[in-house]
Amino acid sequence: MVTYREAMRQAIREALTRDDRAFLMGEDVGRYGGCYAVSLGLLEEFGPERIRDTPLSESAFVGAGIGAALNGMRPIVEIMTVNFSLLALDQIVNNAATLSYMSGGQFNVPLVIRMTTGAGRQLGAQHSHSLEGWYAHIPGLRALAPATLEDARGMLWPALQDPDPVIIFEHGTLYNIEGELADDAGPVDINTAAVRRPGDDVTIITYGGTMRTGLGAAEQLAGSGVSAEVIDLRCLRPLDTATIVSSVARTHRAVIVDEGWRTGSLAAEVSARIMEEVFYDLDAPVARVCSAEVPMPYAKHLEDAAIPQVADVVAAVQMLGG
Amino acid sequence: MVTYREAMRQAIREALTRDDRAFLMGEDVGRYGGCYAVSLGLLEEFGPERIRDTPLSESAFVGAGIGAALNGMRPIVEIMTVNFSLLALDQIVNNAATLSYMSGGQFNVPLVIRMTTGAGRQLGAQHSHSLEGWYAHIPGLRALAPATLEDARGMLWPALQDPDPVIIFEHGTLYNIEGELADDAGPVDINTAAVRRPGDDVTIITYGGTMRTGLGAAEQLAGSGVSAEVIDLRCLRPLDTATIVSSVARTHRAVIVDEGWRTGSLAAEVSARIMEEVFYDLDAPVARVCSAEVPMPYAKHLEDAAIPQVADVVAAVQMLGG
Amino acid sequence: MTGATAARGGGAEPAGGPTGEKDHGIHLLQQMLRIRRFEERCAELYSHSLIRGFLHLDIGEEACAVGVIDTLSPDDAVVATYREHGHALARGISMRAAMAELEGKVEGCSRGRGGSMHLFDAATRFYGGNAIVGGGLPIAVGLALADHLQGRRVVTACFFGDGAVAEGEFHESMNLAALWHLPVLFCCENNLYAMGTALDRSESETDLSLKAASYRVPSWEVDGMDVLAVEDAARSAVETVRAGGGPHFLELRTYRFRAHSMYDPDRYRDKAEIEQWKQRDPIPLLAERLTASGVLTDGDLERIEGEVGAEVDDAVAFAEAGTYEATEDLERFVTSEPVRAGEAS
Amino acid sequence: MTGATAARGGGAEPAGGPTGEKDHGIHLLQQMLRIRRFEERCAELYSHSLIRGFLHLDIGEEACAVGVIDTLSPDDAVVATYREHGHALARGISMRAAMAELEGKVEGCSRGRGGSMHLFDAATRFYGGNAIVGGGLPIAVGLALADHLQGRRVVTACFFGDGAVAEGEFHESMNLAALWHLPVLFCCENNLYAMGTALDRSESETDLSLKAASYRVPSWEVDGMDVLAVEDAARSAVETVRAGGGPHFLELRTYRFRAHSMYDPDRYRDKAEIEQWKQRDPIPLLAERLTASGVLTDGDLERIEGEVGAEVDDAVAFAEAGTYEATEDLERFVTSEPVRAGEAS
Ligand SMILES: Cc1ncc(C[n+]2csc(CCOP(=O)(O)OP(=O)(O)O)c2C)c(N)n1
Ligand SMILES: Cc1ncc(C[n+]2csc(CCOP(=O)(O)OP(=O)(O)O)c2C)c(N)n1
Ligand SMILES: [Mg+2]
Ligand SMILES: [Mg+2]
Repeated sequence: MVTYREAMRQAIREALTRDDRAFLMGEDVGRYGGCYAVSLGLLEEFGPERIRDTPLSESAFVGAGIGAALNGMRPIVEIMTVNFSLLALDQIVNNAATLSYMSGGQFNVPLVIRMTTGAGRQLGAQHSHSLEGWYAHIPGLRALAPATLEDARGMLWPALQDPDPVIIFEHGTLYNIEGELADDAGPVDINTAAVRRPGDDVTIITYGGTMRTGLGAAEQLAGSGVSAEVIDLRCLRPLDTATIVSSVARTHRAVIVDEGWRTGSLAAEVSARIMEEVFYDLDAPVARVCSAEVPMPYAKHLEDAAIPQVADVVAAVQMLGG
Repeated sequence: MVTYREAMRQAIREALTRDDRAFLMGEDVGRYGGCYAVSLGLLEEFGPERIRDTPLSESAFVGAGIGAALNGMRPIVEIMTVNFSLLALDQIVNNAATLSYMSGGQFNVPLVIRMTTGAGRQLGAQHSHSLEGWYAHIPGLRALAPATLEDARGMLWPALQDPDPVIIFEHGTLYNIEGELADDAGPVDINTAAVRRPGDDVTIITYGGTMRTGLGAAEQLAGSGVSAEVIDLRCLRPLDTATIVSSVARTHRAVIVDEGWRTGSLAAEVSARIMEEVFYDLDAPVARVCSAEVPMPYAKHLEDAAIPQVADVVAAVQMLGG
Repeated sequence: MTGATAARGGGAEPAGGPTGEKDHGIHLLQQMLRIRRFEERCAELYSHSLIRGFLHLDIGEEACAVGVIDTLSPDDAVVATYREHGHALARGISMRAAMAELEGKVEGCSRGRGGSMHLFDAATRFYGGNAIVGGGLPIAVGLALADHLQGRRVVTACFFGDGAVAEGEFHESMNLAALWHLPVLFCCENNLYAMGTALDRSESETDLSLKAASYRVPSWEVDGMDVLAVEDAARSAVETVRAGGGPHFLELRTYRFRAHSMYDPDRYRDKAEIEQWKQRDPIPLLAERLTASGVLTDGDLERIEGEVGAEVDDAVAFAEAGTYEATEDLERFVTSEPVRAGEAS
Repeated sequence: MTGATAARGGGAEPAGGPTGEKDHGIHLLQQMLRIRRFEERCAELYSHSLIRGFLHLDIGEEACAVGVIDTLSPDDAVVATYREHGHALARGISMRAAMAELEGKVEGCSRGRGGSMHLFDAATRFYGGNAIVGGGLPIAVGLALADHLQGRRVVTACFFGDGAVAEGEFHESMNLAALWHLPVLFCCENNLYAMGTALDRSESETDLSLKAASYRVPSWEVDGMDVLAVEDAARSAVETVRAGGGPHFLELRTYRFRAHSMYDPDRYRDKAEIEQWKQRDPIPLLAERLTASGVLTDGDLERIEGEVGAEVDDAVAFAEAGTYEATEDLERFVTSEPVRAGEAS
C-alpha cells in the first residue's frame, strides 16, 4: 500500500534519478521535507543543490525556474499551494506561457510547476482556492490534475519531458489516500481523459479533488438503478473533448462536478463544449455541480455546504430525469 | 462631441467633487496625466493628495487602496492595464474579495479599481490580455465593462457607492471613440445587461471591446435579412442572466462574442447558463466567437486573425442556420 | 537620516513611563499569561479535533504582541498574520470571542468564518489575521494612508515574520510608507525561522536594519523576549510615528517554542537551540524581575494564574455552548450588508 | 562585504584594457551610432505607421548598452526590457532582423510575433525584450542558476530601469541571486524617470547603492553617458562575477533624450533639464575624446556615419522586402515544435 503522497515522492525521485538536469525547488521542500511532506527524505538523497529550499519569494523563484528551464535545466518548481501562486502569476502567464510564441519558437520553457490546490480542510478563504480553471485558460500551458495513485506516480515524468510549461495540481485532500500501486508503475498518458467507471445512463465529468465525489455518486446511483459513467478529465489543458463527446453522445445526459466556483468555472467550459459538439444528442440540459460562490468559510458545516458533495451530484443526476 | 476618454475623466471629476473621501491613485495618473491621458488635468484641479502618483508597485498600491477603503476612504485605484494586474491579484483575490466574508461582515472594502484591457493595438503577448473572465469568477467582486460613452460616464459613481470592491475594465480601443453625451449624463445602472439593438432571429451577446463588433455584425446581418438582437453584458459579475434568457427564449439562437481566449472564457459561462436556463427553447447550439488561443502576436494581420472580427460573428450566425 | 538601532541585547530596565508602576508590570505579566494559557488550551482542543484547519501558536513570542500593543491607543489599528492569537488577545478581543471563532461558532469574532488565521474585530480596529505571508503589509500602508489623508493622529501597527521580509510586498510596502511618510509601525517578529527555513537561508543579508535603512526607515533592534524592552522601544517608536515622524521599523528578536503549526514535526531545529531560548521565556523573565523589584509578592503569581485559568475555562465553556451559523446563511457577507436589527456580533 | 561604489562622476579615462586601443574606441563609437541612427529611423517609420504598437527609444542611453555588452563573451546571456533595441544591436542581432521585426515581418528576429518590445535571439543568447517592468529579473536569476548548476563560467547581464527598483520582483531577485551567489550582473539604467515619475517620487531612498548593500550585493555607480566609464566598471564587475564573486549591481546614470514612448507628450520634464543632459550626449562625448587623443581623425566620423547610414538603409530595405507570416500559421509556437527542415529564421 502506498499513499498519494508517496506516489508523488516516487515520481520526483524517478525524475531526479533519470534526468540529471532535473531539480526540485520551492519553499521548505528540503529541510522541512515539504509542507505536505511530499519531498521528505529527498534532501538527504539528492543534496541541497537539487532539493533547493527557497525564500518566500514566489514570483522570483518561479521566474528563476523559467530562466533555468530556458537554459538547459528541467526544474520542478513547487509552489506550496495554488493560493500563493497568485503572487507568481505574472511570471507564469507573461513569461512561461508566452516565451515560445513571442520568440517565434526560438526558446521554450520545459518547466514543471507543482502545487497543492483545493478546499476541504477548514483552511479558510485565503487557503482554499481551486483555480485550476484559471490555468486551463492560458494558451502555452499544459495543466494536469492527478486524482489517482497511478496519475500521481506517472504524470511527472512525461510532464518533465514536455518541452513546454506544465502545471500539476495536487488536491490537498488526496495526499493521504492509500492503495495498491504496481511495482512497475510508471509514466502515464498526459493527453487524454480517463473513463474511471463505465456507464450508460449519464456521464459524470470531473477531475482532481471531486473525482472521488463523482465515483461515490455513481456508486450510489447504481443502487437506484442508474448507470453513471465517470470521466476524470486529468488533463485540464488541453481538454480531451473527444472522450467527453463520445460518452455524452451515448448517455445523452451529463453532470459536471467541479470544486471551482460555478461562474466562470472549468465546468462552464465543459458545458459549452458539450453544447457545441453534442447538442443534438442531449436529452436534457447539462448540469453543473460546483462550489458555492463564497470565499471558503472555516466552520466545517459551512465548508461542507460550500463544496460539492456526493448527495449534490446524485441530486443533480436525478434532476435530469430520464 | 466627447470621447470615451473624456467621459471617464468627467466621471472621475464628478466622483472627486461629490465625495471628498474619493481619490485617484496609480502609476502616472498625476504629472504624466494618465498613461491613456484619462486623468489629464486632474492633478492641477485636485492636487497631489487626491491625484496620487505611485511607484511601480502594483501589489502595494492596490493593497493600500484596500486598506484606505477599510478605513473610511473611497479610493479609485488605476492599474495601468489588466496585464499588470497579475502582480496585484493576491491583494485583489485574497484581500479585497474576502475581507467582508472572513470578518463575518464586520469590514467592507468600498474600493474601485480601474484598468485598461484588451488587444487590438499591436502591443504583443504581454500587453494584450483580456482577463475580464478571470475577475468575473471571483465571489466578492463586482466587474464592469463600460462599452459606451454613457457607461464610461455613468458607471464610476455607482461603483464608488457600492460598499464592496468593483473592477472597471476600459478597453484600450475605446478611448478615442467619439459621440454625443447629454450634458446631464450621469449615473447608470450597474446591475443589468443592456439590449443595444433589438432583434428577433438571433441573440448576439457581448461586452467591452467586442460590443461594437457585435453591433457591426448585426448591421451587416440586417442587410441579408437576419434580425439580430445585441446584448451588451456591461456587468460581468454578477451576470444578468435574466436579460440573456428572455432574449434567447425569444430568438432561439445565440452567438457569444468575447475577446478572451475561448477555453475558460466568460463566453463559456454564458453558454453554460443558456444551457441551464433555456435549453428547451434553443433551435441550435449556442456558438462562441472568441480569440484564438495564442499569446497575442505583434504583426497586425496575425493579431486581426486572432481576435473576433465582424466577419467571424456574421459567419457564426450564418452557421446556426434558421 | 538612516536607521537608528537601540535597546540591543538584554533590555536594560526602562526608565520612567508606566512600565515603572506596579500595576503595569503585573498587567503585562497577566497579558502574556493569558496568551500562553489560552494557546496551551488551543493545542489540547486541537488534539481533540475541536479546533481544525491550521493552528499556529505564539508561545514563546508573547512579549512581542503584548509589549507593542500595550503602547497603542484605542483608535490605533493593528494588522497581524496567521499567528495572531496573541495580538488579538492583547488588543482586547475577548477570549470568548476568540475561542468561539477557533471552534467555528457564530459567536466567534469572525462568526466562525475565519478560524484561527482570521480573527477580526472592528471594535478594537483589529484588521486580521492574514494568512498570506506579506499580505497584510500593503493593507497597513493603506490604513495609514487614510489616517494621513483625514488628518488623524493614528498609528497602524503591522506585525509580520522574518520570512515575510523576502516577499516583494515587504519591499513595496516599506517604500510606499516611507515615500509617503505614513504612520505605520512595522513590527517584524524575527523568530529566526519561516517554517523550516532559517533566516540565513532566506536572506542574503540578515541584518534587517540595513533593509529598513535602504528605504530611509529608522529601525530598532529589540530583545523580543523582554517585554519591557519591547514596550520601551515601541513607546518611543509609536510616539515618533504619531507625531508625524513617518514609518518606523522594529525588529523583535524572538523565538517560537513550539513547532510552526500543529502539522510540523519540527525536524529542522536543534533541540539544544530550543532549550537555550526557553531559558529566556518572557514570562518567567518578567516574573523574576517583578519579584526581584518587589512588585510581585507571595501568592500574586498563583492569583494571576487562577484568574487566567478561570478566563480560559470560561472561554472554552462559552465556545462549546456556542452555536453554528445556519447553513442557509452560507452566502451572507460575500458582499456586505447593513447589520440586521437585533443581531449579535 | 558591503556595496562598493566606484567610478562616480565624470568617468576618468580608464587605464589599460582594450579601451585604450584605437580600433576599440572607434568600435564603441560605431556601435552607439548604429543604435542612434537605427532608432531615429524607427521614429520616422513610426510616423509613417510602418512600425506600430509601443515604441521606446534608447536615444541618449546608448553608452549603457554598448559599454556593458561589449565586455560580455558570446556565451554570456542578456536579459533586457521593452527599451531594448540598443541592447539587441550591441549584442549582435542584425539590424535587418531587428528592423524586420519592428515591421512585423516573418524575417524578423521574433518572426514578427514580438515587435519592438520583444526582440529575441537564441544565437546570441538574447532572452528579450520583456514588457513587464521587473519581469526579466527573476528570469536572469534562473539563467544564472542553470549556469551555476552546470558549472559554466557564464555571466547573465540583466538590464532594467530605475522604475523597476520599486517592484517586488527587484527585491526578490536581488535577494535570491545574492543568497545563492549567482553570476548575475544587475544593470540598472537610471535615467531618472519611469515614464512621468521622477526617481525621487518613486523611491524613498534614491541612493540605489544602499539597496544593493541591503542584499550584500556590491555596487558601482557609473556615469552612464561615458561609454568608457561604463565599459570599465562593467569589465571589472563581469570579471568578478565570472570568477565566482556572486551578483554585482551597476547603477548607470543616464538620461533619455526622447519621450518615454511615441505616445508620450513629455510634459513632466523641464526643457532645460533635457538640454543640459544633451550636453553630455554619449556620442559626441566619445567622439571628442577620440579626436583629442588622435584616435579619430579627419573624415573618420563621416566614414562611420556613411557605413551606419548604409546599414540602416539596408535594414529598412530588407524589412520592406520582407514577407508576412501566413495567417494559417497563427497557432504555431504556442507550444514549441522541432524546427521544420529547410526553414528560415
Ligand atoms: C505567500 C505565502 N507563501 C507561503 C505561505 C506558507 N507559509 C505560512 S507561514 C510560513 C512561514 C512564515 O514565516 P515568518 O514570516 O517568519 O512567520 P512565522 O511563522 O515565523 O511567525 C509559510 C511559508 C503563505 N502562507 N503565504
Ligand atoms: C509591471 C508594469 N507596470 C507598469 C508598466 C507600464 N510601464 C512601461 S515602462 C514604464 C516605466 C518604467 O520605467 P523604468 O523602469 O525607469 O524604465 P525606462 O522606461 O525609464 O527605461 C511603465 C510604468 C509595465 N510595463 N509593467
Ligand atoms: Mg519567522
Ligand atoms: Mg527610467
